[in-house]
Amino acid sequence: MHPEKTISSDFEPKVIAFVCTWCTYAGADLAGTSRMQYPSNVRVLKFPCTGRIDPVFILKAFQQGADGVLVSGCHPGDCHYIAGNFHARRRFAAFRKLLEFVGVDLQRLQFSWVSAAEGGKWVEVVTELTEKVRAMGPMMEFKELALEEQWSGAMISPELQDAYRQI
Amino acid sequence: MINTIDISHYGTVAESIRIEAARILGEGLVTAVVAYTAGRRAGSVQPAIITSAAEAERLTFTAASVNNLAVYLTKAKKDIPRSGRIGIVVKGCDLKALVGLMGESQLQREQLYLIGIPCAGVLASTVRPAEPLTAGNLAPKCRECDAQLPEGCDYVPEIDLPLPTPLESTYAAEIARLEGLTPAERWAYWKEQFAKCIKCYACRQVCPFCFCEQCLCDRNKPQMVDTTPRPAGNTAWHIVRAMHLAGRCAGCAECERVCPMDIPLNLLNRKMAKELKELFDYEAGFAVNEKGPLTMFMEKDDQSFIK
Amino acid sequence: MTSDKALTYAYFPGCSLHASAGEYDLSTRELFKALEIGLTEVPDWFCCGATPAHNVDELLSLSLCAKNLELAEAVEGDLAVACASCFSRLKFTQHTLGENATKRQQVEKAIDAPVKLEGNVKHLLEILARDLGLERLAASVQKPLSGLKVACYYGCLLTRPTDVPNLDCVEAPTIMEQVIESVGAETVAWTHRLECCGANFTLSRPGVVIQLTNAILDAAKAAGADCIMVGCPLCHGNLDIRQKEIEGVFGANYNLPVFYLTQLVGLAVGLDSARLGLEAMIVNPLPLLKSKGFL
Amino acid sequence: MDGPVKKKKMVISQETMDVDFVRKVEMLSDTSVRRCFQCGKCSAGCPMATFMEHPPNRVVRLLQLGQWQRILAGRSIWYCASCETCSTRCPNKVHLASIMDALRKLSWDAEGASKESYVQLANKLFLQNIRSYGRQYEMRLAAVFNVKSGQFLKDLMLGPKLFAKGKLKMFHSKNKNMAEIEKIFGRIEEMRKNGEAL
Amino acid sequence: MSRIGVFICHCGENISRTVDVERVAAHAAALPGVAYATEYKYMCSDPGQTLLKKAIREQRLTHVVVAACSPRMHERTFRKAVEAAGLNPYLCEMANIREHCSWVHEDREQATVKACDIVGMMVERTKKNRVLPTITVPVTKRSLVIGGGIAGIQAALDIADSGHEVVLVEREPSIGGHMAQLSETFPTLDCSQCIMTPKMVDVANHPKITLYTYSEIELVEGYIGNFQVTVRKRARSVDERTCTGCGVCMTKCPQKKIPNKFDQYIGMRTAIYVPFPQAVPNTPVIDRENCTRFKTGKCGVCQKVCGPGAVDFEQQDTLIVEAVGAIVVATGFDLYSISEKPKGSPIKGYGEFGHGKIPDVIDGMTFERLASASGPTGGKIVRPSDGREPKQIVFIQCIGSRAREKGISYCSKVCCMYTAKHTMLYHHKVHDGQAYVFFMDARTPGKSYDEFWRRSIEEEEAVYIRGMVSRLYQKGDKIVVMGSDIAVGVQVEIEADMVVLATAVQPQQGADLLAQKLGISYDKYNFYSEAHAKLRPVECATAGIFLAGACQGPKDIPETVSQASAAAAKVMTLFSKERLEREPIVARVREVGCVGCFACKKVCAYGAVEEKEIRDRQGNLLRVVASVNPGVCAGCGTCQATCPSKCVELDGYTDEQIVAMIEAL
Repeated sequence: MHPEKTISSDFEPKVIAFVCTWCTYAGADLAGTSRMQYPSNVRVLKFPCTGRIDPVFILKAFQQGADGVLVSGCHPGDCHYIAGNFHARRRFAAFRKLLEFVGVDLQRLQFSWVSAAEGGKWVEVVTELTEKVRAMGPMMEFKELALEEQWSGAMISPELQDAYRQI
Repeated sequence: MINTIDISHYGTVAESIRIEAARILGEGLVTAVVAYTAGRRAGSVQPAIITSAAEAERLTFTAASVNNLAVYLTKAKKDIPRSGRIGIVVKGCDLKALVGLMGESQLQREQLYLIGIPCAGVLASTVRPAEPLTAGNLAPKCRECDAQLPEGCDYVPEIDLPLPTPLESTYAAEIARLEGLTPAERWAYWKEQFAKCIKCYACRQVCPFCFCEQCLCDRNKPQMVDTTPRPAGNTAWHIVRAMHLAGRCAGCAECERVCPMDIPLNLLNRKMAKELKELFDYEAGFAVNEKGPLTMFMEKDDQSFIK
Repeated sequence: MTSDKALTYAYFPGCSLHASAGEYDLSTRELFKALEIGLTEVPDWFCCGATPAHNVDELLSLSLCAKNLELAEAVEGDLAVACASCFSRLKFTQHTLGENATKRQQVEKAIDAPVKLEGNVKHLLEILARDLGLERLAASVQKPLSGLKVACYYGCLLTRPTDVPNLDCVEAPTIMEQVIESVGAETVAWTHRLECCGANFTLSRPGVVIQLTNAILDAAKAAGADCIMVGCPLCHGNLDIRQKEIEGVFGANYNLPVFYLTQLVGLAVGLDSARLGLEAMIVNPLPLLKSKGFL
Repeated sequence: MDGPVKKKKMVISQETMDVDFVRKVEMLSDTSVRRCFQCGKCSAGCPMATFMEHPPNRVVRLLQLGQWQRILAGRSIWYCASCETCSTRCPNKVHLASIMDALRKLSWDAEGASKESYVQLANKLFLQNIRSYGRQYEMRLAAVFNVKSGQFLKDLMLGPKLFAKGKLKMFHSKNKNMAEIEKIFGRIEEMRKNGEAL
Repeated sequence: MSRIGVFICHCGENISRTVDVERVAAHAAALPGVAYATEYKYMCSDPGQTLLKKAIREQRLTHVVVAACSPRMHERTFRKAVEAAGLNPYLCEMANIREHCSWVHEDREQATVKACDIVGMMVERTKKNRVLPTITVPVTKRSLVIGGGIAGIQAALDIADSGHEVVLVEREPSIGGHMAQLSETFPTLDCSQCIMTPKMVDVANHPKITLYTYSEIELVEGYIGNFQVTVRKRARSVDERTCTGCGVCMTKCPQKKIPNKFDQYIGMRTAIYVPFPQAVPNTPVIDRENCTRFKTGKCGVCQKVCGPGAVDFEQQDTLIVEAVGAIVVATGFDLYSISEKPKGSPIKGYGEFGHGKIPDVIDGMTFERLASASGPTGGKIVRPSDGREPKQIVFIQCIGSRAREKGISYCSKVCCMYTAKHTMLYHHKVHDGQAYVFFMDARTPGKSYDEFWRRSIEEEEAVYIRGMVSRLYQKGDKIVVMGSDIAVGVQVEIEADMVVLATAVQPQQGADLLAQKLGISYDKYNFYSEAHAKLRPVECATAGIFLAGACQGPKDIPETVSQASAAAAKVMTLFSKERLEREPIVARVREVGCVGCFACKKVCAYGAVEEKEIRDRQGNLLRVVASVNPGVCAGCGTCQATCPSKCVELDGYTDEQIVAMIEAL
């Protein structure tokens, strides 16, 4: 079993942001040139377009220990690639429902539209998610899974236990 | 359960299949027919591909005809254009899969000769194939069937289908129960379910929509999903699978039936179908759509979840 | 819908047809009998609320109509409505409650029953022109109304507004003309087919009403009409009952009989005048009808 | 209200623009007041415009400015014939006839706001008749209206003629469901009292 | 094994003030695969770039990570430097430790940790970077202009004058478009034909312009620089090469009473005709629907009288394939019709105005033909019904426009001005007449425009009435106009002799079908969409296709001409190079794994994904797979996210690169 993790008050959450290069990345740049301040927890991954962001990346990010994930792109109608964000919107509308159903707390997964002019919004979104996730504590679900062996005790059928013992 | 389901017409259906299969093979209309043949035990069946009219007498249809035969066309689809038109026996649920496959350019309608089954339901399990069909042993998918009489087939035996007794959907009830739990409780539920997975990939093998030449989950450059049968990889595999089937799966529930570890796989698929219906008013399997719900968009799509 | 299947309807006469427009009620029943169209009066119907109700209390208006729609469910067939005002209110109710969920909930609470919007509400014109069909209507004619020049008067409520009654084009309807031409009459093209007669004010502001109605009578006369045909007891009230008064006030001489559509069609299919309630009309139609040889 | 409101200067501020009232109108009429861009087509086609001190387009304009007192103080809304011409021809799908309905309803709620009395009286009697009898009895309606409005001799000439023609009946078949109508009225009153409906 | 060089920039103190650059360099140096790590005060400066190039050569670096500002700032700079040092530029990545780190975090420790992470991520990513060859596509230096109105003519002349060939395609028998129909033009009142016809002749005579009239676009294939366009040249029944344009055929044609579309159907023409005397080309066309010869087989007079023997009843439509590198779309507009709504159209008609059936209620273009000196009445303004001069004339603006209930909510932009012009023309011609204008707002922005409008009121005595008209009806020989004056608050009734409706400007019929052939987008009204409303107003989102004139939205003549010249300039820019170079961030299909479900094709907004047939040596079809045209692909990567088996990959953003970054965290 995994070691008992204590949620200490100095918990620094890991937040991963998947952003499109034309709007949100540029918006984050603007926050920088405007010298706005926000928590340093976020790590930004740049994509050409939100349409490029595969749901598997979000899953992968959680598996890699992210406590919060942000997906952000151009506002509807502003997509540099005509409609990439529209496709992404549908894809993630469905995917978040799936994650919710398997028990991921959707508080940890944030979607936003941040344009190249919205440096302030970028700061707001990142700060809010970081603080929300900080308050929630570490995302243990996937971390625990990674530490678990097969037949981790959840199987209590006697036949299987027998079989397992015999191996 | 005493609630017996009337399947007295299956005998006539079987006979009609035999006659029709013999006819279309005999007339050279098709080169092969994918159908069910009688198994060794009474009532049991096994899928078969016959290529001559003489073989048609082996064909049958019983409450144990659970298999979705559509899967035999995707796995063998490369040969279809060369071998000519193929006949296939389809229940309404199987037809939905075929319809989906046509929408994804995997099959063409004119390559197929569809023999539709007026279906009153099949067994949940084929362990006791001769057992009378009741509300108790009926396959869960049949409880909510909306395609008892497949539409648009080339041939459907003319039978007055007995009116079905409405049964409550067990999937809907289970989905509702899970939705009522907290995320942590749901996680615990699925953790237990996915922990059972032995990564035998029977679900993938039996699924008509898992027609990729190389599955994303088998790739190692990069390794998107851990392939070992450990909880982390199992969970990722089932999430990715459910996502890939979203908007495509029409609910034949074969994955769930073949799962040796009894993981309620169709529950995930039904949940996604429900969400796509609510989000985009889309239901899979009713029409050959140019685009599925996740390969199209509307400007007015819901974005209430986006900041 | 011009199949040979027997037509049968639930019938909503409305208050006026049980009072001042008795001849409309009578001629409707007689005409439908003659055309072998079944008509069963909705039992214990209520007033639809007409203009006064929606004027000051839409919720009441919707509730009354929803109640009537519920009552009509008990009778087989689509709901046949004679009065343009009742027709308009019932159609409005279906439209509004279909679009606005809040209002629908409020109405369901008021009538303490689920709202039933599925049934078809049809004005008599629709039944004659579409369900029965102009061909079958023409085939039933015994006495074609040849040479009778009719000014078809729609008024406000039969067609307006867009997307609610859906009886015909809102600005250029032809359904009345189609019906009356199919029984042999001529129609005149005139300018005031859709202008308002001021019906709502007949009690409270008759001075207004006579001005509006005068313009309509004037236009019909100028277009060379022999008579006016209506499908609404309120229009009829103003055009017929007040005609003499208007002639007095404006110094005009119209002498235009104002028929309900069922009276003229009834005449054409051979019903005698007693069964059409012609004697109840204030502007005497008999000289005109005799001069044309219909009586 | 002191003095004739319509001659006063409009002092416009967030306080004097009654947004809540406009929202109520929009809710009741299911139509947007802001959509109107004052083309005047409603007024051009209104059969009653010549009788109104505020033509229909101006009624909407005053609503846009939240100046409902000016509307209700006048008689315009009571001179609307509900002919739906404005709604039918409006290029912006502003359902003006429904706005008029809403205004009359709210005028009734703000009792005595309008000077117009005959139309209001007729409407009141009409509704009372429905509540008491379930159906409309024209004879009684006309008679009571004339008595209450003090116009004892109005349309005096018409009465006997109509009576002779069978157009005014003294007695009517009564509706057997009378209790039901009272219940509907009652429930609506109840809902309004509880704030469940406007 | 990669030998990565990491270069950390201080950016003066912009980075080093909050980020401990030495620590970041030490962290980077310890990362597996990193052969060299250093920091420098200004990496982007000349010495900084020299340092970078030198290190690449001396350290035999295979990949480069520059940790500095945003890649949006200096990615090009460093990629160029890397290329100069002999590496493929796409092996260089930037780690943004300024905008995303030093500028937004004050805490030195936190900022340094984050900078180390960012550098680590970029190092892992860069390891997976591949050599990407620059993509170039050849450019065919010929262009196609669709539409021969003023927009198309201007664009064609500008491009042709720059020395490039132009193919100009026009649907009607003559070029000239709507501008040729106009009488005078606002705000100068110069004669439209006087300024238009010389340009038409220039087109006809230009050695670089190939003109196809009476022709339509059948099919468009290819992509920027390399389009193949099939033009359907409809059978004219007159051979253009032999016809001298003498016009004898027209004078002899017995069918003389065919309403002429060019004259808005108020003037008549023959069955063999040119739409107007100054037509270009001046070659007649036989209207086969109305020609006696084609209807009954008899007649044939035109053929008999034709000296050169140009009339050819047997002529067929021909299909011509033209190779072009750029396309200018200039299909213009049509006027809204107030008659009953066409089947399937979202636009409603005007029943309250008699559905267009009152003869003396006409639209603005018909008024232009009446007022035109070369029009059917020789410039006399008369009523179509009885030929009398109207003494009371009513103009109504915003018919169809700004009427969402009728299906159009936009402003047609030109009506205010042309109505003002109409009142002037009317006043000039009918001195004792009176013009009235019903209007909602007068929109007159533009040089000398408002002055023009005011002149129509103040000097030409037009009476403007603010308020709309509810209904029009015929009463005797007058038209009753029921309007209102909202300023006074009263109803207005005018008994007019003639009513002119300023009906809305709409795209040409079939504009959507043409857009589908071209693969360009259009709005709900069928106006073509520009790539960017402000910064790319003449380009389509589809590369190589440009817009000019009213097909993109209502426009007046000066605006149309400006946009046409702008589109021409864009075409010339494109033609200034032999080959087009583009960033190699494009999708590629791994054909081996592709199962041909074409999900990628379904989501591609550019039509870059094609179906490719794989056949064996005998030519038997084995399977159909997806294939991306790199000339068309814009590089958004939506296809890859959609592909279930990830058999399409976006170069520069591969799954390997992204997963490497996620795993580095």
